[in-house]
Amino acid sequence: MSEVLDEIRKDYLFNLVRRGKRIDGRGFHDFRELHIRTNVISKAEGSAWVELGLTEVLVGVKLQPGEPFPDTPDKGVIITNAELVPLASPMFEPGPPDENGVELARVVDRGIRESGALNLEKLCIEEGEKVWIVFIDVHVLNHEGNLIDASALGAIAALATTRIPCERYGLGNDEKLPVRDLPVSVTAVDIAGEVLIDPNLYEESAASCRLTVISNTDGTISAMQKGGTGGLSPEITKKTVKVAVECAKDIRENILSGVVASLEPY
Amino acid sequence: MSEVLDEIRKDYLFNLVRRGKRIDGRGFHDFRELHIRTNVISKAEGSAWVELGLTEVLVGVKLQPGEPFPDTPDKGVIITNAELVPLASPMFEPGPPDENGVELARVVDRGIRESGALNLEKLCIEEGEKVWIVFIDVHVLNHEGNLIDASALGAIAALATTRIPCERYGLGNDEKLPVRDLPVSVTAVDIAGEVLIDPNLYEESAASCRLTVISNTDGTISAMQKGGTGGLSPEITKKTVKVAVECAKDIRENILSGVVASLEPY
Amino acid sequence: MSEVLDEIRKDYLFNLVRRGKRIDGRGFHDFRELHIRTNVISKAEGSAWVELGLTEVLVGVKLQPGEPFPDTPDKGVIITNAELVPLASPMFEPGPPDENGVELARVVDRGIRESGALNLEKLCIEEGEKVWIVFIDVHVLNHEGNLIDASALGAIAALATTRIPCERYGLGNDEKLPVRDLPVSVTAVDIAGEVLIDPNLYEESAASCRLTVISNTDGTISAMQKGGTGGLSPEITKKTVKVAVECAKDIRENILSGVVASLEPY
Amino acid sequence: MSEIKLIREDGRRLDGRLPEELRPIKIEVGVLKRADGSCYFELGRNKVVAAVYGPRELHPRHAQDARRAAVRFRYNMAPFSVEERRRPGPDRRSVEISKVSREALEPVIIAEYYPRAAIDIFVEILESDAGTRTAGINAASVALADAGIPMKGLVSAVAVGKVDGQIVLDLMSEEDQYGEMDMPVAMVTRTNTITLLQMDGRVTMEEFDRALDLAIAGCRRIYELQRKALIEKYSESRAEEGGV
Amino acid sequence: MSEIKLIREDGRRLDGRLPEELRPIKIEVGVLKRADGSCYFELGRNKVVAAVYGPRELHPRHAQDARRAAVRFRYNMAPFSVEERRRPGPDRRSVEISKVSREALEPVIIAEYYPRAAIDIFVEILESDAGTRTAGINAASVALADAGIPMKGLVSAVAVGKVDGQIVLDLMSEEDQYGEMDMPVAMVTRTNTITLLQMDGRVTMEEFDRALDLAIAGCRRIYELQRKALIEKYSESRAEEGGV
Amino acid sequence: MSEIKLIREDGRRLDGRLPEELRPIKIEVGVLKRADGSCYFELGRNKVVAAVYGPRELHPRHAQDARRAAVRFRYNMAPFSVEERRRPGPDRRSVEISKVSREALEPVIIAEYYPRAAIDIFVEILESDAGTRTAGINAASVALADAGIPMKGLVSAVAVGKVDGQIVLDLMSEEDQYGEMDMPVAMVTRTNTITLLQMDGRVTMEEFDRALDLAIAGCRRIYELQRKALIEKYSESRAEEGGV
Repeated sequence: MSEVLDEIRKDYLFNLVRRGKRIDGRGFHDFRELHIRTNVISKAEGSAWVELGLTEVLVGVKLQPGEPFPDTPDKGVIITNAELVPLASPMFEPGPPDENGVELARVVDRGIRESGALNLEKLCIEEGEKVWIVFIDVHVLNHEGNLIDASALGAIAALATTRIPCERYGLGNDEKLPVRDLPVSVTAVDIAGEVLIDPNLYEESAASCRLTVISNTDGTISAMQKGGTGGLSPEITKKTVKVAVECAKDIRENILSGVVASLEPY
Repeated sequence: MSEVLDEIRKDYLFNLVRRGKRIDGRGFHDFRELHIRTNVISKAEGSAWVELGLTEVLVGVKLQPGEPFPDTPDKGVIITNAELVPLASPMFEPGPPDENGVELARVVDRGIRESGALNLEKLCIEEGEKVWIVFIDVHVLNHEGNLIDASALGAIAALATTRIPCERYGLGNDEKLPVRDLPVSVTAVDIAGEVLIDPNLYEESAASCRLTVISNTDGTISAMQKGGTGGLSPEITKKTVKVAVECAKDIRENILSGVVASLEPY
Repeated sequence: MSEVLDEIRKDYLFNLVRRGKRIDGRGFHDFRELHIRTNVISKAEGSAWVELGLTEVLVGVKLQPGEPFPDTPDKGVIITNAELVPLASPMFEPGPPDENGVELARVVDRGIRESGALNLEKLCIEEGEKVWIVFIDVHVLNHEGNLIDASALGAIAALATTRIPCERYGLGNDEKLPVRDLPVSVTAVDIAGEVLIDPNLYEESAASCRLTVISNTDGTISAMQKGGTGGLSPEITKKTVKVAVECAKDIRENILSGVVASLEPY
Repeated sequence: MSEIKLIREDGRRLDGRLPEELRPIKIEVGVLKRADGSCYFELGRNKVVAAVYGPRELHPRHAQDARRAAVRFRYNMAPFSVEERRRPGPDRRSVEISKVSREALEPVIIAEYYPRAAIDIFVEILESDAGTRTAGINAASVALADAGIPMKGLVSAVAVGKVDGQIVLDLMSEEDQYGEMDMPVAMVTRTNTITLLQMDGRVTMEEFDRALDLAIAGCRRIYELQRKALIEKYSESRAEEGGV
Repeated sequence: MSEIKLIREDGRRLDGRLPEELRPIKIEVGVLKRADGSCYFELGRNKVVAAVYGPRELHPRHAQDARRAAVRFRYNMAPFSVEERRRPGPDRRSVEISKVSREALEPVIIAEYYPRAAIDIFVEILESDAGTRTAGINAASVALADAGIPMKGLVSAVAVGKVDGQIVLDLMSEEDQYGEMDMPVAMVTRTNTITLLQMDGRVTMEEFDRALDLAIAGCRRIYELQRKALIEKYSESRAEEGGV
Repeated sequence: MSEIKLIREDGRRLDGRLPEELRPIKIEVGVLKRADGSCYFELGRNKVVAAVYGPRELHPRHAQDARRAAVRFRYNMAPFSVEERRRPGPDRRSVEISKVSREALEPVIIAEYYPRAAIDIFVEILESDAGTRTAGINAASVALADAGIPMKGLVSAVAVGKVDGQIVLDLMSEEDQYGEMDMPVAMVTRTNTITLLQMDGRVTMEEFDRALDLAIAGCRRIYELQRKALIEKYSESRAEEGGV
């Protein structure tokens, strides 16, 4: 890799930011253009194809009956997996998920799980014996930065449009998956002391670290993750949280609400 | 590897073929000398040691009771595996089967399975609960070309001489495995427009592709596989099929019949 | 690695031995200073932290109910594992146990198993259904030579101070693990025709092979293992066995007896 | 012969197709921006996407071939692409498909132009409904062209089969499952060369000959669609470049 | 909110601690002789040991970075460190912890001094009782100093949480399991920089701010203990060297 | 002591052998044409085949030893070689056997002649009936000679054991399973050196001494058979070369 070019590009980005600009013309707290199409895979119980700028992620949800965990005999199970398939970027290699794939899956998983978005009690079929296993599979198709937000948005959009395949397993009529909140993941980087939301690939590479904040309809936060080899001041951290919660509200109301018909009461 | 030598050898082979000859003096449609010894491994329920020219393959068959597949609750299960152990060739490496080992196992498997040679209904012990699992293990000992035919011949010879170990599992007296056909795999390469049957290692390396045709007693075909980085014309393909069915008949009548006592009625 | 330095160091060691000395001043048949602390890990049912000179090994014992082996339906199961974690030596690499880790685990296992130290019949909960699975996990912390003896000592010390967690599994009151012998592993190297007990890392590297002898309270031997790329004369072999049994007696009486309160009758 | 009727009384198949009819096909070129070339391909309900990277550096070095680029092919099914959720990672089926698919494409790739390099082809099956390996080869062939890899021709692929005793083109899921024979074929139309041929089932020699002829005809039709998609893309981009 | 009461009527926690109190901490420097640096760290019942090797040669060569040393971090739990025996080898949790822990330490390591080299940090969890990742980072930070790796400051880490509606410092096992929020934080006290921040649970923005402030205060206290342990070790060794 | 009687009233064993008698042995040299050296070895019902490749290039390069050839040994059981079908691939037992077998052969291999190279020894167990590791070492030793690898002597191996209180040579399956002790030994007869020694069971020191002496005597007898097989092969080939 050309490290000289890297440096030049980085300086350019920093100088832009100091003049109040981003490389693609967005405001500091703007997301790239965001499109979400749901029910794109008919073999999946739920699916969402997310385009976030040039980043593309396909999330599929599959359900099948299985055993509950011993310590939660009356609750459904969420299993989240992310594949950074080599089709999506020259940096990805074939093989089992590396630390980046594992982190992506676990952050998406925590956002769904900790928000309580999915009513797991309603996914119990027979206490201690049989519950619905919800597989959330993140399939990255084109990596142009900020995979976490694209994947997390895909996950909640897919879940909120998932039907439980009761009929296939002789368990009555198909039902809507009981989703009762729309957690939204918002990731930012700190460049030149500014909080830049939804970094693209260039910004992601130039910044030394990122912070992801996943927040809910009521403004509470249910998951956070700092990534990258740099550090953040307490002030920037707190500021990022505030901006992220605002942005999440915006996306929830302007994008997700158009995709998701209705939610369960909490 | 010496690529110059490779080229010279290849030219030599092509010139030979143009003059109607093969490097080891065989006719275009002749197999190498073929010996099959069965019941060579007393710990196995069936076994066959195949020598095809210098190529040597040992196939063992083991049976044990196990669960049927959910969609075929009244049928036995065939599991075919091939190990290209590094003892057999300087090109083989230790480790789990690579694509060549996987392809070998799957072609051998399809030949047995699709021909209906094995009466799987008769391998049901208790519907939905317990059936015989038939393990076909191909162990290559010396690779001098055309492993597919040697392995497939070993598999059917071993199966046709296999006893079901009913006694060991308290299921009555041992029985003959219900084999009702003798599919024969015949592989050919196209060199200089001629169909060369049973290529040895030199011919295999010189040819850009091979075609395997597995055919049955009634002359029908039950499996085919093209391999290699080249292509075949439709004419050569059709011709190969015809020659392969003829050769299969010959081997079935002159070699396999001497090894296998009798078949089940179809 | 500096092979010249290796040679010089080796010569030095050999010359020392010829003058009746060892590099750290010990007698030929002396162990390094040995400390064993038990019950150091409260989450484990048994544990022992062994310091043998600078070599440090932590052994933990965990018990849980599980299925017996089909051929021993009324006996508990021992599973021994050793991790040569990269923290312990610059020579160790992350990943599943390599041949050294496997050998270590298996020799420790054989010493326990073959000596009959553990009364496996008493670990049966319900014949054919449920028995105690005894996990012995060897965790090497600092490798300064003779891991086998340190690990084997840790294993027997941990086992002899292990409680069966009956209460946690609703199987009555916790009990002492039925240990009825104290097998002691003693490893020696042959340097310049002398039997050197408990080789440190330098001696281990300089010697071409080692011999481990595990012996019991009654003076019988229950496991042996030669390791390394060299050979031993029959005379040295027999002499080593004799010395090892003596040393084992000494360690059993002077070290282990202080750690272990009492044994089951055999 | 299966108990399920796969050909209706009017001679049409369960989805209304005639025996020699293909399912609807949709081809989009250049859909993924990171890849050097890419293609989205739909065949009935099958949805596949292919990406090509390369020629690029090949690691590890000792795997490099001084005479030509190494062509690598990875066929991978998304976990949600099938009825029963699939565990991620390669299985024996996908290893075999990757091998034969690569061997279906290698005959047209002029790998000698790029010694020591790698040409990587990745096919992701997003939804599966019988025919994914041929759909993947079709997509990969277009993606190779989109990546500017020098080729002797496009590779086109389709499966033929035998259902209710009849030879039919482009098996759908039920026909694959209950039919008597399945035979995926790939062809280079320009050179009339077969580069993939697999079969399982049970057919006579005569049936095989007819099936092969039908497959070749099917590949030709797909070839025309591949060409059309590429021409459209190129004229589009030329228009874009020239325009404004 | 959980049904189990985690804060007693007297305002103390199940183990008698005040909300802003740390568990007992024990730090020993240089405990493992093979490693270039090492540290044994106890936090309540958590027992962890960290070792540092390097700068040393990095294999394979193509993984070397011409500009700086590669920092590698491996978090590993001993099979007997937890209630239910753990299968050896990495799982997804330990892979993520290894990543975020490395990223918590990299900001202080001056890796540019050792181009092409590797700095390896190994953390073994010998006994676990909530807080192993922060204990591991604390141990690793001291072990790096003990190994003489040039650093911009020590990294100190602690978790904060919310239990029975209250923000508390340094969660123990029951609080982690039944509490409403868990947030591990690592800081470089010298530069006031946060280098690890993870959270799961459910809190308002105001609660988050308070929790972060408490974490920072906790890290400062741990930093003092780390410094003290290192100073003691150095004066000891200086005494040893100078003495006799 | 086991309940099953392993020594009959006439002092003979279950298969009619005397305590110090070997099972029938069959040795064939040079059976596999691709390998540089090979040997088929039968010991009673045990059937093993060994192949040697090398000296040959060793990959990866950083594994090369500038002073000597690396000797590698792989012991592998065919899935059908045992009563219960064995899953392919190495398990812990075969990893240990591969290690001790390699260490049994390394003392005689003059690896210094081939710095940086690899000498690969592969042993396949085709049928197993107690004694496969010693059979494998015997086969490998002959295969090394057949490959022309310079050696200081042949390695010969056999197990001894204690059954019904008696020390016996060359344990068969039932004796291995129900006996009181099993001790595989390998020797270089020419130099009177023990290169493999493992034991499990329970014996006194005196019994051990006797067992070792018996093993040495057994190895000597096997050594004679190995020599004979090699001499026959060489005279044959010389005859072939000189003949006609």
